[in-house]
Amino acid sequence: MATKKSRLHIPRPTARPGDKPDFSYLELSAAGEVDKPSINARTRDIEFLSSGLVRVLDGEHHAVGSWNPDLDPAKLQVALRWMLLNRHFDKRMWQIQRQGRISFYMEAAGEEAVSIGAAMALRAGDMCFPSYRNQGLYMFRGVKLVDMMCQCLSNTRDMCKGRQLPIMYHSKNGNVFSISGNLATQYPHAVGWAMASAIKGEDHIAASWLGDGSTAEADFHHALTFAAVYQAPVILNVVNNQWAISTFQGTAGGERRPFAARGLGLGIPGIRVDGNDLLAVYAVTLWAADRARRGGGPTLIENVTYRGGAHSTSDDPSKYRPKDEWAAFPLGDPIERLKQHLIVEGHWSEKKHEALEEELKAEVLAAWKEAQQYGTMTEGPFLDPSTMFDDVYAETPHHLESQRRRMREVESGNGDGGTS
Amino acid sequence: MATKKSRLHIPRPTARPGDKPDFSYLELSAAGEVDKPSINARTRDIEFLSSGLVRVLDGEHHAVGSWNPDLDPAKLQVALRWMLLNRHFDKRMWQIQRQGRISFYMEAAGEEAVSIGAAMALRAGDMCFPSYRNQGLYMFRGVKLVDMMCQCLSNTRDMCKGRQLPIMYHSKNGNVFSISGNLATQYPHAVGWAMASAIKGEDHIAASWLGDGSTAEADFHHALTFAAVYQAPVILNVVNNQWAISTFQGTAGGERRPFAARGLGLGIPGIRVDGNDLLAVYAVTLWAADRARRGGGPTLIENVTYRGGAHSTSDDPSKYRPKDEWAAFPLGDPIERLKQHLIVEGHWSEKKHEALEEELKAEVLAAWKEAQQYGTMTEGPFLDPSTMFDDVYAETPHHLESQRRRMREVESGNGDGGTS
Amino acid sequence: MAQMNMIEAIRSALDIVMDKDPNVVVLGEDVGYFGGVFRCTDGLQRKFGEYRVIDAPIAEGGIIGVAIGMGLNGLRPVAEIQFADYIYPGFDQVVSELARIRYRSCGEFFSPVTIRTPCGGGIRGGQTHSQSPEAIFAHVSGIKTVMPSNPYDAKGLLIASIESDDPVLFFEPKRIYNGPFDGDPEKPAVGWSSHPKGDVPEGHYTVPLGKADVVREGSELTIVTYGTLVHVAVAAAEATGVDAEVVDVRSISPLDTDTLAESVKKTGRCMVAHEATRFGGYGAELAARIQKECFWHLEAPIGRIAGWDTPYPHAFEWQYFPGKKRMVAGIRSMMEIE
Amino acid sequence: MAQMNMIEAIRSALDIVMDKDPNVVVLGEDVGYFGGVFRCTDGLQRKFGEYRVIDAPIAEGGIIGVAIGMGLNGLRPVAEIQFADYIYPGFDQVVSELARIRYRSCGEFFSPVTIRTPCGGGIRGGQTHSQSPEAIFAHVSGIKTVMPSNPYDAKGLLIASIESDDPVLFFEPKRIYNGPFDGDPEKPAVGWSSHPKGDVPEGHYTVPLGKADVVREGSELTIVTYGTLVHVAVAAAEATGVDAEVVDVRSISPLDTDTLAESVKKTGRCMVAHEATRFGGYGAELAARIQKECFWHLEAPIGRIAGWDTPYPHAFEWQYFPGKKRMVAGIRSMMEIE
Ligand SMILES: Cc1ncc(C[n+]2csc(CCOP(=O)(O)OP(=O)(O)O)c2C)c(N)n1
Ligand SMILES: Cc1ncc(C[n+]2csc(CCOP(=O)(O)OP(=O)(O)O)c2C)c(N)n1
Ligand SMILES: [Mg+2]
Ligand SMILES: [Mg+2]
Repeated sequence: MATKKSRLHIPRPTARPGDKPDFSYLELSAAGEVDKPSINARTRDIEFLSSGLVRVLDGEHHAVGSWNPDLDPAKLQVALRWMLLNRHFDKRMWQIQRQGRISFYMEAAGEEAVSIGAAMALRAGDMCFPSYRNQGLYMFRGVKLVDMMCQCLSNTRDMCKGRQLPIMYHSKNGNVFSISGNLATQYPHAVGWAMASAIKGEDHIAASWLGDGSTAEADFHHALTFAAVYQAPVILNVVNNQWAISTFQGTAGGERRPFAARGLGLGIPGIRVDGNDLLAVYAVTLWAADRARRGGGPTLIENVTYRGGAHSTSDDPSKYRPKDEWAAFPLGDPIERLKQHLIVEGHWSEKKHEALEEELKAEVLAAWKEAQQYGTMTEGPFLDPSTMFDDVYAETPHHLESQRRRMREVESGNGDGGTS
Repeated sequence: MATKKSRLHIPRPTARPGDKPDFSYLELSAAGEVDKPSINARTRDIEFLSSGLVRVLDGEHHAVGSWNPDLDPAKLQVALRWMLLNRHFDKRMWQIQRQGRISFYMEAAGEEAVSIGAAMALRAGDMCFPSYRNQGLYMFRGVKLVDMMCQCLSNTRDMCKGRQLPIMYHSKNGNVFSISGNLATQYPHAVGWAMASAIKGEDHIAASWLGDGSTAEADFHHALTFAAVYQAPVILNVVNNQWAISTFQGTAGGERRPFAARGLGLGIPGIRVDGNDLLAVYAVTLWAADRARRGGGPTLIENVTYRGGAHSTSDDPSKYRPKDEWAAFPLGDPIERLKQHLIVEGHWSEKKHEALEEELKAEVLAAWKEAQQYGTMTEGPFLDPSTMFDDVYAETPHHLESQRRRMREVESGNGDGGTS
Repeated sequence: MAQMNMIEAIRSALDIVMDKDPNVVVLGEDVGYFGGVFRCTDGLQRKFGEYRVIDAPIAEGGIIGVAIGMGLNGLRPVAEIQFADYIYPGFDQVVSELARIRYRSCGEFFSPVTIRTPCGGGIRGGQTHSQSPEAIFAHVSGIKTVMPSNPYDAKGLLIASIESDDPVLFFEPKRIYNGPFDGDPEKPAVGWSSHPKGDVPEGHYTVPLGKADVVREGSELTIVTYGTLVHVAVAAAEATGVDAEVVDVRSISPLDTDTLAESVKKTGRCMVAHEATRFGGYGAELAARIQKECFWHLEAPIGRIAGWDTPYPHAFEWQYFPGKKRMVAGIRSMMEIE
Repeated sequence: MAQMNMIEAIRSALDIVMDKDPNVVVLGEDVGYFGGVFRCTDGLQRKFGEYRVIDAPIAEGGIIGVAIGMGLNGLRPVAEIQFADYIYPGFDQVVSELARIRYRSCGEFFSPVTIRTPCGGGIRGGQTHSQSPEAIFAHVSGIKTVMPSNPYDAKGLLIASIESDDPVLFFEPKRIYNGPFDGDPEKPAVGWSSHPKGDVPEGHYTVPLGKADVVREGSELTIVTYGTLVHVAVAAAEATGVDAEVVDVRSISPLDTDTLAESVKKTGRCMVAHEATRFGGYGAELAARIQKECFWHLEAPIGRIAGWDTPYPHAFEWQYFPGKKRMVAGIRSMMEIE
């Protein structure tokens, strides 16, 4: 280096279209290799959690090591079911978008364990602040498929009353916040929510998720700072699926240290977890939740995973990454891995799996049929557009009532077009 | 912790007015204790620099250890002179503000080594992006005292033509950027400037400074992220003077890990330095500058110091911290320490020091006398207010020329008051 | 009734609402132990504790973002931004989140945050302690924007803002914290005790959001303004002898168009005044709306008097500020139009 | 001359300026290897290298802040913000820095950054891919704000913006990237090849900042608008048979008041139209200014047609968007006023 001159470093992914996928940059640990510390451990003594990779499922599909949550097989079957449902829901919705029957969609293919594993470890009273790839959270927390579909259709049963792009769900009952189009904004909300919980003396915690790319946004920093300062009972998840849109995780600063290490400088412990290992995601979330609930403060969890699909239906990933990258991803497919685990442990079979897949496909299809009854993009019943003036404020003010009237006039071919 | 419930942690300084100052929270190293690594060292191998405290001057005022820059005594005398000038300039300007002859002032008392030590280690072609407490940089880089005073007076020689609050200097010739009223905004500028330098293949680097409190701002995060991603040749200084306004460094997240550790999660090496030890500040800056110039990328330097004075002339620190806290600060006064060092090494004396102080006071006074000739707040000559329409754009557009005319009419008692 | 300046009125509002509703929390830079750089929260932390009056890190985006999260969990946060000039780092959280949450979730989620922030010049603060950015918030649907011109309104409007389930941007014209200011910097400062609106009830009351106030009746010209300039307008009206009606907008958004239109229909002339930069300022909305509503009654074009279209220049504050001199000249010239 | 759509015109502008001036650099999210989500920078990285076309982290505040620093060091950065809706996290760097550096340093320092960003709706993008925030930038002195309505202007204005030593906010109405749009969503899409302004010189030329353009001459009514709505206005004028003059503002700030005033003085009637929310929108400035300049010529109040004062609702885009139906009704009603 001594004779080198300063030059701009340009982060480049290891492989672009036409190249052989290359995940050599990913530092892996063996299953069971990373120790599980007590939730009372001092942050400085558990820095190793941010560089290792917490994994429970080993190459032979056994659950090993101190992080093994020893979950009941029945529970794991339920987890598998949720992940599969997430997968099939996405597949169907993707298809539906491709047929032009919804305007937009985003799938979570390959990342299902991130949502489902965490959802299983949290309590119903804990509040989730998801990103747009956490649809699994809504499902797990009781939002019906048909309601999610109706949202995507902007039909008469749409929870968003036609106001939002598809996939921007919300669930007050399920304690899952409303998806925002602006990246990372939900992170400080989670911290504030958690602070309020602590202020009120309640023991609910909050959890949030954002992508590797989104860590560059200001709100990531705000959330970490406030969480550290007030020791807010919050779990901050980074979902490192290796890609933002066309830029890889190195463009967000992931080349030198894992995202899990981002909070260390503030004293926030970080855990790097195999995001495709449902058992591991469950175990680290539970650990962080216990710690938060007992006054231990925030934890940053980096879920190492891979975005199996396109960024969204507007995206064509073959333009910027090798087509076969997902297949080469060393952490595999979370669904396949849990399935194999259950099979080797004798709690599942290919046959049962196939049956389940058929069942879920049917469930999704039935939901889709039902959803369309509430209206599609082209066929009624349609939502009344004049509802667009509701909920701007708690009570609709005069000027919006007047605009509503004038919009109705326009629709009926009268009036002045809303000139004012 | 096991039975504790989640509660909000409220950071509290160790002492408030009436309490005995208590700096037990400050982790100190002995002079010479922290090793100086090669600039080619890998970031992960030099994490110790972010938790230790690089110090050169020991309790007996000797320069010791591997960081000792072995500076020529003549150079150190010059350094002492600059720091003293900074101190006396501030004292006079403070007084002047108290007499109501300028509207506002901010002093750097106790932090002079931060600016002067760094300025000595940088090259003239390197660009500085200071905070409002780095007036030492402007002095060192050739801005005349009289020009700084004229800025504070908003008089006919004011470099800011009356547009800016006192102390918001700039110096194109000296390569010191214009001070902003908005905290932290200069940090990404420094990174961008440094990136441009690398893009152009030049070996100038950039350096910036901000306060402990300001690290909470988004721009701190932006700067670190971009600096890490592109390995920009930049030195990012945090001046941890223990206090923002009424809040202490813990409110900015400094309770658990030093600010020097904030970049580690991005792979940016951090150095925690005794900010009141000019030799140490010089040495770490030179190390970081060499590293940046040779392609090693950014360094985050935490200067541990103490804000000896009030936040600004609008502030009364006795409301929120013990009056005698500065005196109890374990890292002392940077001027006193360098002076003693030179004395014990036989290159200085109390007498010389006194003479120098008298000389500098006289220099400041003479500058003040001269400055007033260009106008004061109450006595002319005055700046022409109609220059306020200049420099909004490269060329003054029509509407501003028209406003200028109408403002002149108002001044002369004519026109419509600028009604439009 | 008590004599209060605007700082005391604001503090009293906070005190009362916090007493009444344990969910009200205050957060911001220096608001806790110290009581705020303008002292608006002085004593509140001692009274309500560190969980309810919270010293925040210096990150306006973080303060607003975290306040939103608190509001989502049932609290009623009042966030202080130390100077309106420093609200920009939090702009995204205001526009993309605070203003949108109720709408996008169809009312399932909402966060009733009130953001208080001192605005305006006239205190020799230079360009980064003097701005009046109300126009950019007025343009954002889903939030309400308020600016009081006196202690009575300040307290009543602030209580109404905090108690409202809508997010409110509450701008406090710092030039008149301690007393009304008629726009003539040469005159000695006066306190609120000499002003009728310095009489402030000690207890709970509200001034409704969305209502303007006719602070001076007149028949020849309507001056529509708000904040500090209300006092300048009144003084200028008096100085000219023109029988001007002065309307204090108070509620920037939603706007009380009826009160404005009624006045201008009566007087036939209208001058709009504010401290912020004119181009694209809030005065444009006022003028655009009034010309539409009152077109057939207008005897002269609506005039705007505002800050010049430059940054706020420190030393030329009184040339920049639309003070008494400019207002008087403006009124006279408007009355000459036939 | 070549046929170009607006994306190609923008790309051509960048290509030419980068060829001419080695200091021009492009940065933004996905602009490099991929060429931008709207393809505006496609091929530029391959041609000019990774040092001049830079994929940035997802941090709009960082992109703008860093671009400013590059500009201070002699580069001429063109920053892309992926959607105008995402510019808010960078708002502080625009208002407090980019717009102020020249002023506060009396011209010693300046940073000639151009910020390009796609704005507007009509592409089913929902509320966070549809906003038109030009009004809030118009209000900020020290920056220039531009919005072209066709490929010819887009290229000429973009070259002028990049070559200008002033910072420019360059809004690209994404609805008309691929073809003009007359505001009737039922009609099949048309490309720019059928439009005269789709003829674009291949080489270097500029369209001056600060100049409006009369795109349709008429004598009975002036429609003042910009961006996508220029085409809606022309179509609506044609549909009504009203002899309307359509003025394309192009330069939001500084505004070419003369061209506007001249037209309205001639026609006596004026309608202002934009896509953004009406309240506090840029149309308010246009209306306020025009009523002042043309008061004695106005035969009817100036009308504003704009997006309703709500967030942009995904499914009701065509009820929200001030399309042909609304514009036609507006023109008719304005012509009825006597
Ligand atoms: C503030 C903001 N900037 C930019 C965008 C556009 N955008 C949407 S998703 C995305 C990539 C995000 O990547 P990452 O955070 O890694 O999440 P992932 O999609 O991989 O789950 C971008 C740039 C946005 N929605 N919001
Ligand atoms: C964006 C912004 N927010 C708030 C302020 C008000 N303010 C000025 S200085 C200051 C404290 C800064 O503390 P620190 O960063 O530690 O710097 P120090 O004064 O100690 O050098 C505050 C809150 C500001 N100038 N800009
Ligand atoms: Mg990602
Ligand atoms: Mg400090």
